[in-house]
Amino acid sequence: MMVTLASRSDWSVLRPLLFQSVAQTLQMVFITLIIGGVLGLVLGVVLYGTRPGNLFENRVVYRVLDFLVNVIRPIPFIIFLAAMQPVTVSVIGTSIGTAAAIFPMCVMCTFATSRLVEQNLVPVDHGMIEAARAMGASTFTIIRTVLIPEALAPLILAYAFLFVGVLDMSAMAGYIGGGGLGNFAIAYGYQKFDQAVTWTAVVIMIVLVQVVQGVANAIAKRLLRR
Amino acid sequence: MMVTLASRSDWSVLRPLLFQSVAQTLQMVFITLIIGGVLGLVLGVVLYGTRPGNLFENRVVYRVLDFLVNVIRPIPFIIFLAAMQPVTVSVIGTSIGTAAAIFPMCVMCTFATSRLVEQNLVPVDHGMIEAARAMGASTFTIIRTVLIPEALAPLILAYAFLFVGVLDMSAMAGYIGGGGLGNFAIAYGYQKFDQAVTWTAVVIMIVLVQVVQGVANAIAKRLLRR
Amino acid sequence: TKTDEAPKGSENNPVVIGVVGATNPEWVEFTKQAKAQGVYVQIKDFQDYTSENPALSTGSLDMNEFQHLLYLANYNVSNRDNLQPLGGTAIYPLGLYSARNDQGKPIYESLSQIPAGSTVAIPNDETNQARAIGVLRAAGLVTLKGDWTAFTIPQDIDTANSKVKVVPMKAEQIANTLTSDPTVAAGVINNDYVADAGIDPTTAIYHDDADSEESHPYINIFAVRAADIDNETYRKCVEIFQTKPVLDKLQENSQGTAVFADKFSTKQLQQYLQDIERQIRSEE
Amino acid sequence: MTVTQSNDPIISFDHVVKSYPSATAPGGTFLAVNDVSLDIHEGDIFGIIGYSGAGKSTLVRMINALERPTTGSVTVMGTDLAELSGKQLRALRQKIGMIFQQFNLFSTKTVAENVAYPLQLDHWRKDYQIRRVHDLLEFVGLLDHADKYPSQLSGGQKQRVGIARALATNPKILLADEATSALDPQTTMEVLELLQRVNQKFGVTVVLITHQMSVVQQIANCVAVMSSGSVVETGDVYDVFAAPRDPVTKRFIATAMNGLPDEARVAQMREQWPGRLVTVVVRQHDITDSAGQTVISASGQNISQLIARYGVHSELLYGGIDTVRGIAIGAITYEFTGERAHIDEFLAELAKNSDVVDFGSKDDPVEYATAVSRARIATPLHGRGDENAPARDMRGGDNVRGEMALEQVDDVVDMVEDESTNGGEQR
Amino acid sequence: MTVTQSNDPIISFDHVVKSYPSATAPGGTFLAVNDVSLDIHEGDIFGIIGYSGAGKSTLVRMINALERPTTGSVTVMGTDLAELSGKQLRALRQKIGMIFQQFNLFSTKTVAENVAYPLQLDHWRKDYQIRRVHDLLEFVGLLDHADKYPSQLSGGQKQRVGIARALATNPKILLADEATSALDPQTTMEVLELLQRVNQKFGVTVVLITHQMSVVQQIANCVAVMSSGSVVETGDVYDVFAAPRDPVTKRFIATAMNGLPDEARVAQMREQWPGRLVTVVVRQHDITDSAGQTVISASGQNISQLIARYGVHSELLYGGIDTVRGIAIGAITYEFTGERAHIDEFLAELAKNSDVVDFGSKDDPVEYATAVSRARIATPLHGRGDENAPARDMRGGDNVRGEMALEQVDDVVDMVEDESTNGGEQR
Ligand SMILES: Nc1ncnc2c1ncn2[C@@H]1O[C@H](COP(=O)(O)OP(=O)(O)OP(=O)(O)O)[C@@H](O)[C@H]1O
Ligand SMILES: Nc1ncnc2c1ncn2[C@@H]1O[C@H](COP(=O)(O)OP(=O)(O)OP(=O)(O)O)[C@@H](O)[C@H]1O
Ligand code: MET
Ligand SMILES: [Mg+2]
Ligand SMILES: [Mg+2]
Repeated sequence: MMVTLASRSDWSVLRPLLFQSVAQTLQMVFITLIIGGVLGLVLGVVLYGTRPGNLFENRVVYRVLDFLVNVIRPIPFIIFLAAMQPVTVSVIGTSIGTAAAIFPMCVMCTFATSRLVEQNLVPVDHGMIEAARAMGASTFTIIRTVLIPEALAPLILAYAFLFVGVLDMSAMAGYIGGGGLGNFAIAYGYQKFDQAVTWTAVVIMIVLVQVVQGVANAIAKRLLRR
Repeated sequence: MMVTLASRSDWSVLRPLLFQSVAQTLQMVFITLIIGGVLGLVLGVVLYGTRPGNLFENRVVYRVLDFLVNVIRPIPFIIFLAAMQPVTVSVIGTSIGTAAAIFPMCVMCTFATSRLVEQNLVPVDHGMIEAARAMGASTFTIIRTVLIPEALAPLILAYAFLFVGVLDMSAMAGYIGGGGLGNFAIAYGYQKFDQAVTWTAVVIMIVLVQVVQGVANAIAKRLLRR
Repeated sequence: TKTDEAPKGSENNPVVIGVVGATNPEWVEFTKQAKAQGVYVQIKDFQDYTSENPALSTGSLDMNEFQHLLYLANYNVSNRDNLQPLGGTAIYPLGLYSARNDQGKPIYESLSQIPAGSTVAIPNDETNQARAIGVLRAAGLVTLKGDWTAFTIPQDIDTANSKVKVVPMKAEQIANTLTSDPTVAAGVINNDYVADAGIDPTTAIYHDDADSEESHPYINIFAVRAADIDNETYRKCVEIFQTKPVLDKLQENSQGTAVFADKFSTKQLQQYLQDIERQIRSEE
Repeated sequence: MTVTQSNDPIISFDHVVKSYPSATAPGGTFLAVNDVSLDIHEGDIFGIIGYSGAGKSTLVRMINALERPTTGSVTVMGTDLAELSGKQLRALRQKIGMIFQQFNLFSTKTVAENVAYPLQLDHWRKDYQIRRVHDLLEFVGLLDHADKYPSQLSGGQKQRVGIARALATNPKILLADEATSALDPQTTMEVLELLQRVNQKFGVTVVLITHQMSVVQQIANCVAVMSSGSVVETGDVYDVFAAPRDPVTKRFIATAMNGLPDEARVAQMREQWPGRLVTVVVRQHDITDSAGQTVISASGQNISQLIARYGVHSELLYGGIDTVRGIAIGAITYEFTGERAHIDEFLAELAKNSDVVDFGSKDDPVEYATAVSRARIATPLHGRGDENAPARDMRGGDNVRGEMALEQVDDVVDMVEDESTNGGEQR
Repeated sequence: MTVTQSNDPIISFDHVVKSYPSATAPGGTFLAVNDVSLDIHEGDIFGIIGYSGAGKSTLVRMINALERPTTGSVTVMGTDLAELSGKQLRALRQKIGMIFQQFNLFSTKTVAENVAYPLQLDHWRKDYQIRRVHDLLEFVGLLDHADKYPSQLSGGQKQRVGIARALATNPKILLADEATSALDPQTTMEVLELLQRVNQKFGVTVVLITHQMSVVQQIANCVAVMSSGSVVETGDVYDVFAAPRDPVTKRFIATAMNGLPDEARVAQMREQWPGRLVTVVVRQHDITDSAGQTVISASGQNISQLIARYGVHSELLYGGIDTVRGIAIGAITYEFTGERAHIDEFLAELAKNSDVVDFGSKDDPVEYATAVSRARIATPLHGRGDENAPARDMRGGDNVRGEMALEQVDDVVDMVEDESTNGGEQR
């Protein structure tokens, strides 16, 4: 597409808004990644562990969780946002604004993360888990000290992947007045056909992702020295 | 949320539209998954292989591809859809409709897939790759006969994960007149405040996902007998 | 390209029209009527407003009907494009609605009941956002730092001297918010969503005037490429839309709030568009 | 070294069976461990030997419940493992160190972190951990490699990390699954010395799977021989080595003793040394059973006197005398030359107090199988004539098949040598 | 078995160095292989021995370019590996089979699929593949396990799959990195026989890393001894075994020979057998160098005659005679009793044609180190008095440290026995 960089918009108005959007996005993405990331890690470990043949194999729990994750994940986020509104209000106190966007984002992120975590734990060598078991480590200790460290490199890459997913979700925060960079790009750029505004916001998002992925790659590389 | 199942909408109009939407979604999702999945597999293998220390280590190629993937992925899909329009027209002949939605979906899916593939190849034991190398296998043969088969179980799960992602993307096809289930849920249900319509479409999507995930789990379990 | 040989409007080469809400009764009726008159149309449904004009411009659509003149003017100026209005359909008033309690009853009956410092939700798309701020200003709920324009944004509001705060959000989300969110007192809801949300349009606390000179920028129109301004088939489509059976369906869907805009000629509409475009350019 | 054994075994297998779904017959089962009952006493160094795939690892992995028996019970330190709660089992496992056949090192932990891991589980004070890890790594010679990751180590280095890790918390029981297979002889020796030392000093019970007979000889006091999932022979190491009863045991021990020449070797020697070839079994002591009865008497102790007395001319050709728990046993092969009758007389005298295998001379040879069958000595590996060898059933038919298959392989090799070009063409 | 050697080596290392970043000194380098020059000829069975971590695997992995030398060059079948294109290298690799120390089986392929893999790479016809896989699996005794996955196999079974896979395509060179470490003695024997057979029948060159001296003895014709990255000794197996020069070699061979008793054993024997303890070295032949010069002469061949002639009373206590490439070498320890002067005279006569280690009698003992240093025999493992042993530098300081560290470990064990309760309390 041809990008017309001369902007018709008034940057003196947009600039503070852009800064605010960056702050909102960072807030949404990082809070979501931390809360949803941790909960998703827990859920993912449980999904992995209850899988037939694994650490605490439990067919019923696995079936139920697997089903639940598959129920939540396919719901288009905008519909999920609307459907969650009553819950959001009772948890956050309001259904509009940045904080209100974070809650459904966390829920969705938890479920998405759990799948990626499950997937990345699957290839961990059973021999090491067995070694820890033989030393008398409890299941929780094994998860904490063997399973997760052994899968850490791909897990870090999975979280980098999720970062983009969450950023994408945060673009929908605008629907409920949550602001953010994605909304900035869409509302002040895309919907107004102002390429300069659109791409300014997009470039900031790209830079964010480059930084996060760069850090993730560096960590993964260190971890992969093994 | 309270779901009011009594629909105010005219189902005689909606029913054929729903069938059409299911067909459109299946078309979009499967074509995207096949084309984007294959291209993403290729790109992911190249990303993995060019990583420092890997099969065809190439710092420059890795850096460039890594950067490129990180440029494309953070672009909100709706903006990407708009930005791709001129390219879509020159490739597909039109910028609206289901076919026109599939093209940018394939592109985005390729990039997303590549990251997941890369991530899932990372833990493959180097010993096996070395064994194949020692037997005189070419890089391509190693990828085809060792690398991918060894990572197949988590890869299958990754594709199941992607299925949801692509389904999500397909919900945006409505923005360019592409229809589909997501659009059906949003345009005729959500935007018209008709819960029955919304959840009919969402439930179909959930069923689709349950089936795909169920198949993926079954395959992964078989593969994990090792 | 394979259907190029068949004449436009025939079964093998229907007129492709981009709209928002293809299942609305007026489009169902329109399709029926057109077919009866030997014109085959294909209604392409879009989820929001951004793709229809580019699609028309590139030839993926033959016509579109979803926007008012202001939106089109803004699009033309932004994209150095030259899409033209072929005929009018309707003008919809924009209303302010109160939050509702559990029984679905409005909490506030009049402007004066809206508490100072409360939050009002407005649509977040550019033209409707500006128009909504205009409504609030006219209602005395906000004060602007300068004059109102068709592109006023929330940052132009003088918050210190305004009675309420505004929160822009996706237009269709506002009705939901009015019933479920205790922190929102009222919302400006685009008429498209009022009826769907089960709100009685007559309960609006305040709305702008759809029948005045000031409302001309908000005339919804059929748009075509400039080269097609004299296309007979397209003109016939507009005429079919402007017949009673179709307009009745449209009015039914808007619960009587729409003001028909079939009286404006193509030339008139083109003139309005040109005026608005000039204004927009001069503002830059 | 004599080990005091308490009456109650520290580890006891009672009719233990472990079955897997059969790989060949769908729906059938394969018995990896087949009805094993076995007692291991506190302070034992208990060796387990047997063919590859015999079920040794499976059996040992049941001691710390990494594997659960399909039927039967395993009792460790007085408690039936099946009755332990998760917590009790973990407490028990902390008292059992294990060296894995495949090492199972944590790939994302350094050498030092691997060794420290069980100490952390045991909540050692940090400074003790550091000191302990240092000393263990010094012992296994990996101090300089403390910060490396397993992938940066050689095979033997990995195994040594596994050894250090298993010893870290001073376990009461040590399970060593081929703990020295990747080590050079000197390092092996030193590791074995350590095992012996912890056994003697702290009474650690060691269960030792090994393919190296010399390892059993050197440090074990008891041994069990497994074949096709069953324990076919078990007892005091000296008894078993000196007088193996089961054909499988005989084969294994033959490889360790190197005392008796195999058939090919005898044939070869006959070419070079045409005189009377005689193998004399050497046993330093009588072997007594638990009741004190002499089962097998000493042998070969007066050979030099007899040689001197009879004045026969002798050449020392082949043999081995090795010590099993400090007592020499073995066999030596001589060529005796001289007058036939004189040698016969000498041999008759020798046979009074010794086991003698008379292969005859080049001119008057005794058939190998006949000669060997007369003596009480472990049958050597190549003595395939042994009719007592059990038909290898399907279940355990898992060892190298030897000659027949070999010929076939060669045939295929030949065939393929001719065909591979064709194969290449038809790509 | 005599191997005809062509003049050009099939594998040649020329001043090869392989360095890794140092784990201890940041920025420094660690030489895993240090300036190795070595020729391996076509048809050789070339054994490589050395301490764990000496660089054996690293060296061998350079033959098929899995590892590239940091400096120096490796020439295989006449071409410098550094000069090969990717395609040429792949073609070369197809002619080189490799058995990996860690097996490296494909975990998602069955046993049969693992073995078929190189055949597929070589584009064999499907029916030949099936037949070949069948025969190979029959040979390694895994026919019944053909459809299992590696995780369902025992350690030895995995190794046998690796062996079958490496042999599948009839390679010209076979690299075997501890190919029998997980196998029982009988299976080991049979695998070695197969290696010997393919070597003799098809002239396959075998490079064999092993810790089992007996393996080298049995089938290798040449041997190289590695220590700290360098090849410290290389040559014909018989030469090296019979007359090891480097202290490392001596130590290794001592463990294989079991001929010479170690110091503890001598002390123990002295208690039981108070007479004159003498070890006689046995060498069946003179050892000649390549020029035909006698380097070391035969030994111990006339001992029985001398015993008879002098009429000294003798007891056979300890020893081992083993064959290295079909020639017996070893040592036997006797107790001689009788008149001191008579025995001295006898020993003097014996020493004329034999290497004799005189440990003296209980009343008049000769110090172990002194006794041993007089003889031309490999120093046994426990003879740590050996001053010639090189100080183990940091780079190669990688072997078990023995006594000192052991004591420290015990100390820690003691310390911890006391402290672990405290440790437990402070959780
Ligand atoms: N990637 C690496 N990084 C650092 N050091 C390494 C790496 N790989 C091997 N080494 C070191 O190189 C040395 C030689 O390793 P190598 O595997 O060749 O030993 P080896 O002789 O085969 O020993 P073993 O008999 O134990 O298998 C070892 O000290 C090892 O720690
Ligand atoms: N998960 C499994 N499924 C099927 N069979 C198995 C499984 N695990 C082990 N076996 C089989 O059980 C038998 C015993 O295996 P085990 O590992 O105990 O042998 P081992 O005596 O330790 O042999 P090695 O000396 O080769 O290590 C083998 O034949 C093996 O193939
Ligand atoms: N139907 C809408 C209105 O008049 C058009 C908005 S402009 C894209 O409110
Ligand atoms: Mg085993
Ligand atoms: Mg090695």
